Amino acid sequence: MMAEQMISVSGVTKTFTNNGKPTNVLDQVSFDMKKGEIVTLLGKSGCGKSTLLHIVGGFLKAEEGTVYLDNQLVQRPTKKCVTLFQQHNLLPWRSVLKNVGLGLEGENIPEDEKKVRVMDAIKLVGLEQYLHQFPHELSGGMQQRVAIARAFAMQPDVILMDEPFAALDTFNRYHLQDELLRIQTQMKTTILIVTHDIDEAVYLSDRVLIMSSHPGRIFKELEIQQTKPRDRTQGDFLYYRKKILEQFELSGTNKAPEYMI
Amino acid sequence: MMAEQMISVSGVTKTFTNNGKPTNVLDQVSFDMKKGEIVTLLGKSGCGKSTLLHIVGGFLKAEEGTVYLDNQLVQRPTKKCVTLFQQHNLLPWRSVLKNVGLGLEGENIPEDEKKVRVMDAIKLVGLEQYLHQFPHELSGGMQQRVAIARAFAMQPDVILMDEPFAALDTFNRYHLQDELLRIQTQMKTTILIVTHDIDEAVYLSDRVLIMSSHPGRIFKELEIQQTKPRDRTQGDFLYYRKKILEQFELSGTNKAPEYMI
Amino acid sequence: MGRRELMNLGKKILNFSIGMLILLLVWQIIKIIGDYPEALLPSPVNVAHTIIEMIVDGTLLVHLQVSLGRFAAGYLLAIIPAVILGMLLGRMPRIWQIVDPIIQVLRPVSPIAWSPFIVLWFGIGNMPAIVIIFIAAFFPVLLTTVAGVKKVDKNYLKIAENMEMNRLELMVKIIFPAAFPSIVSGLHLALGSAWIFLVAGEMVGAQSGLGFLIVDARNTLNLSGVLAGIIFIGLLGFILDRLISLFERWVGSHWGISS
Amino acid sequence: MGRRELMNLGKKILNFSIGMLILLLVWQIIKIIGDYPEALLPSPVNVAHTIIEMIVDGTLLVHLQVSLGRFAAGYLLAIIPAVILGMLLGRMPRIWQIVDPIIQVLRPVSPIAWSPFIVLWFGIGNMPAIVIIFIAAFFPVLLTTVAGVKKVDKNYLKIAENMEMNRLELMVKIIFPAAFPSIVSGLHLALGSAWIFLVAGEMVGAQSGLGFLIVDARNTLNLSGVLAGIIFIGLLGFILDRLISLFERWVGSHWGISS
Amino acid sequence: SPSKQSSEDNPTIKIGYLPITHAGPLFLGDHLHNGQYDGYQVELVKFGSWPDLMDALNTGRIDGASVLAELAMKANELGIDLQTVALAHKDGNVLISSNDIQTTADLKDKTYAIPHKFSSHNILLNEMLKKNGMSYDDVNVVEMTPAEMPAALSENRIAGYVVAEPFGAIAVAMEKGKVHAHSDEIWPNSYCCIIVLHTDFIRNNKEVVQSFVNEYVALGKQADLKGDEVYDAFSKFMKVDRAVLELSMQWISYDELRVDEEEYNKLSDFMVEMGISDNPPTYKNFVDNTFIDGAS
Ligand SMILES: Nc1ncnc2c1ncn2[C@@H]1O[C@H](COP(=O)(O)OP(=O)(O)OP(=O)(O)O)[C@@H](O)[C@H]1O
Ligand SMILES: Nc1ncnc2c1ncn2[C@@H]1O[C@H](COP(=O)(O)OP(=O)(O)OP(=O)(O)O)[C@@H](O)[C@H]1O
Ligand SMILES: [Mg+2]
Ligand SMILES: [Mg+2]
Repeated sequence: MMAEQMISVSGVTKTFTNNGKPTNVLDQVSFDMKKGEIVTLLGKSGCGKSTLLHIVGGFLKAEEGTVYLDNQLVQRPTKKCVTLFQQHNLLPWRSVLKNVGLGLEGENIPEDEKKVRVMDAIKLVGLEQYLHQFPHELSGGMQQRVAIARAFAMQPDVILMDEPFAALDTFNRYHLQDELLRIQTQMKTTILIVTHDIDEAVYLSDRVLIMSSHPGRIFKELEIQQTKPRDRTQGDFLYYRKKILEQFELSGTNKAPEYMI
Repeated sequence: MMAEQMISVSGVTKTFTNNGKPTNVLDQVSFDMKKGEIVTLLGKSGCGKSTLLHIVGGFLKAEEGTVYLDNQLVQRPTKKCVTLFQQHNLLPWRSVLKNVGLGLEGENIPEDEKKVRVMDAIKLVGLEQYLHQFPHELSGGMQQRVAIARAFAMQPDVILMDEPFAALDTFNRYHLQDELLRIQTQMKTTILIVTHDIDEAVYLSDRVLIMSSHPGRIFKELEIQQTKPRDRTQGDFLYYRKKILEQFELSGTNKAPEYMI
Repeated sequence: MGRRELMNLGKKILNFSIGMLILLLVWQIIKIIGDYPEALLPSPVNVAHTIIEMIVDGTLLVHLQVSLGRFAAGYLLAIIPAVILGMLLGRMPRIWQIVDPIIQVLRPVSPIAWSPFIVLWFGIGNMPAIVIIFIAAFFPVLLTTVAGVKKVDKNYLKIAENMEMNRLELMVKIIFPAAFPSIVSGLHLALGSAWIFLVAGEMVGAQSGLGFLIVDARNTLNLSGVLAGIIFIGLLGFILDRLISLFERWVGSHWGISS
Repeated sequence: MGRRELMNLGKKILNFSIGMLILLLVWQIIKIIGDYPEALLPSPVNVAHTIIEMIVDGTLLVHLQVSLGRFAAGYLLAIIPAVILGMLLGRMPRIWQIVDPIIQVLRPVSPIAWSPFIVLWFGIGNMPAIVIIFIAAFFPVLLTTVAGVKKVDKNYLKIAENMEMNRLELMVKIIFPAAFPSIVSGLHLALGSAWIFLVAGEMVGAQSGLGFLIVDARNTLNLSGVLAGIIFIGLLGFILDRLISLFERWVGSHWGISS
Repeated sequence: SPSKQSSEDNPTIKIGYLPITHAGPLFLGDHLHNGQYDGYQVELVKFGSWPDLMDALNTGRIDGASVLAELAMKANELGIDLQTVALAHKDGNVLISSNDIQTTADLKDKTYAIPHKFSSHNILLNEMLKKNGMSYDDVNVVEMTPAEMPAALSENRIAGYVVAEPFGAIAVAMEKGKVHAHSDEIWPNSYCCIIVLHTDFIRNNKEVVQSFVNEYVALGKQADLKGDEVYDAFSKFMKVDRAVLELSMQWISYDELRVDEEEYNKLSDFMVEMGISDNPPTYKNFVDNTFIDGAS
């Protein structure tokens, strides 16, 4: 059992101080992820999803609690766990090829193999026609593909994604969700996705962690037992959707006044 | 019948020239809207939705075709038809109160009545606590509410909305969609909404106009016969959803390669 | 002022003091290593004496007032027409296309080079300094105002159209406030360059002011006077810069622009 | 170059020509209305004669070369350390907090005010001009580089952490390219102010150069020479500005920054 | 002061000057009379450099000046209507060299500083070189702000300089340089600075100009005595040690301020010879001795 555990978060607590007022953003958050699992963190804007992801990735220190990655305490970011941020994932001054290759530049592997790995990753997301394009010459969807390719090129144990498809239009989003599932089936990477989109959570994940706000807690865990690929227009899908919506109404935060940014 | 017609678009064609290459963005688009109707224009990113909305609003001239608003040829924007743009709808240097009041400043009505109308609109969207806040002090959802309040304060015949809730998280989006329906039921304003979100189209509109891309055309018209308020988790909802998705697959553009921005 | 801000201010003052101390130290070290006589590089102590003397006998106050008066006059005379003209030219791209090269050709010329003509048209005394400060302040404000007006978000203009605003309303309610952050950053820029040219301005036929103080001290080989003048110009420039920075930050926070 | 760009260039040249024509006209009108003698305000025709003479006898070319050489030296000597120092200081907020006030106090002091010390340390000839250009160029580049480094998107730094980059890699692969657009805009700014101080630089003990040309013409009461010098400085400044603007635009388009 | 009120409507003569010993009588007058004279006032206007002064003079912003003769002549040649009413002083210039320069021949290929091309200093340098069988091109002549000359000499940037006083004396007092030659060894009774007034001003204020010249001559005689009041006056205008001033004062004289035709023509010839003027104004056109002749 323990060997299968990829990520283990326990008792993570985080407080931010804004204008002198401390706010408890994360309160005693704990969860585990098995190897090869896709888990989504679902919650409203400002509930602390990104903060939690940053702590898992090693970018932020929690005040309390620990994060283990493959049974090793996470203290700083490593190449074993690649994070895709909410925005600005690509270096705008590098072409697609060089962006995808970034993670391998420091690696101690032969140049030829690097090239092969980079090209494989680019083919995986179907961008072999755009090798020498720069990010700003690509559409939003293509940019996200480049970021995904870069993550997979590094062959990490875990990929953390922060609302990876939120900025795309519905159709592009559907498309990329399908791609991600296809690639993950092939590569078996463990993926933690942050989202506020219920459909996305249901469509992509093996397990959904529903977060409540103020303070951020894992309110409910939901296993999605449908097989993949799933049908967005089918009854089962609707069932989970409804269940999650109910959970949010239960969590009570739906009726709370909107907080200010 | 003709008296009931609020908007009448016929044969609108528009071509943009990018880097010397002309692209036909809109091709012979025609549709009508009855008074008090909510219609959504549903289409992928770049299919010409915003362009069409700008032409209806009088901000852009079409090369061919005409737009009639309440039986009058639209030649420039007027207060009778208020447009909410995709972004930057609020003047950042004005408080909530002054942003909402903007449209009434030139009006020839007593100051008292202006105040009442502004306050009514602000109450309608539930922001009476934030009168003196500035836009950047509000969350994204609250900002959109201010924009909606401004539009309704002007008591226009028509409101045009360009992806009004696209930047919000799912929960905020749901919330504001409900609000919009509530207000519209009360005010009976004719509303044309541009969106790429199928759920939004099904949830809000009396009629969905599905657009295809390159060139932008109205590919299919779909009447939603469910009564409002609708249940997002119900079977009927799913039926329309499925139908629209099928339409998009039929339109063939789903499989087309992504274009560049 | 909250406690945090007070602490912040305290920290800034500390940093400033450390910075100045380092500067003094470097100066003293150069003096010792180079073994320069007082007539070539005065020591900090002597310059301090000179400064105290100038403060006590009131010369400093007189020259300071004169300089600040000229500076205020030149700066205000420059920025008001520059902002108004910039708002108009920013909305008239055709005319701007012709005016722009004229400005771009005039701008690289140092105000000092114009001095024969400045004396011809404006005489001696206060006016040349005011004119040179005017020249130094006018162009940055004009250019940033035009740039600011040009990059006003198209949506704001559309909102104005939608509200059926007339031209004056458009200018007052939309263009000016939307371009305001740009204008303020232009004012900041202009303040800096105008202050730098204060010395140059007061070199041309002026009989008073901080710039004159420096030139006169130099002519009388009183290098400790030159350094005293430099120190005053530097400190005053620093203070003016901080004041307008505060204003700029206030505008930024008010407009929701994160610095 | 495409046809569109060619047309664009043609239009720019036309606008420039119209602008210059207006300038000449205004000059001639002032001359006629003010009824100034040649010794006080030379006419455009006479200045044109002077210019042609200077071109024909080669003096212009000589001075031009000298000035451009000094300018290039001062500018390059300034920007290279300024960029490197700026990158380092931008990553060391503690130290920057102390260095910043030092710079803010030194910056408002006109390079001209330092001239007695510049002569003391750098003598006469090329060096004072180079030093003054250096001073004028150094601060803008340093400040914009530091600002650029500070506002590098935090995500880029996180990407670097994620890739386990070392400090050098971080600087070379992330900080420098991310701050590059800021740095280039600093280079642009610095070019402008350095060029303005060319005249001042060549006033201090130089025996050649465009600045000297102006100063010498003024010394010998040859105002048509002064105007000829002003015209050259203006035109050259304009050309330099356009060149770096082109570079800046190229960087902007390459980095996906819409102007 | 009480005298000020009564003199409110009196005409004012604005005289430009540079803070050098060559304008000594003006300083003395200011010290003794505070600019108030019987029937007129003198307002002294200080300038930082000769070109600044000339800009103001040429454009009529000042009525007259104590200025380099060559510069005034050049301005006249260019059409600025000026007249000389007196010499400002006589002699008073020294050629300074660094301590390791022994003979004029040592100056070959060295850098030598002058304040201005249109100056007697430039002529003095040329004459000195000529006397020693050298030509002007044998040294590298540079124009420099007087204030920077002592520093440049002490840092060995230049081998020497010739300029208005007290800048020469400073280097000597600092022991950074020495007197290489006195002006009277090279060009006896050399003219340097003169008092010029706008012709219009003279025409419209004949009496005032007469009294002004009278006063200037008298002040010159007093200044030539080099008493304590002279040093008091000078120290108001030039912030240098008394020792330096005393040294400077040994070399200058303020009596006999009438412009002599023979000397003037000599100066004029020098200018033509050096190529700094093609067509200098004639003695008759440029010098108006009626006032100084009326003064004695
Ligand atoms: N560096 C920080 N300093 C202070 N407060 C912060 C910081 N980062 C986040 N916060 C606050 O912590 C809370 C949670 O932020 P977080 O970004 O984790 O939310 P989120 O769930 O990712 O929201 P979204 O869906 O909008 O991205 C918010 O209230 C935010 O304002
Ligand atoms: N002003 C313009 N000049 C040139 N091309 C334009 C202009 N505006 C839009 N286009 C092009 O026209 C097409 C349609 O643009 P439009 O903004 O109407 O699309 P959209 O459906 O609103 O897309 P989105 O969902 O991304 O907002 C796009 O290909 C766009 O690049
Ligand atoms: Mg987030
Ligand atoms: Mg759009």
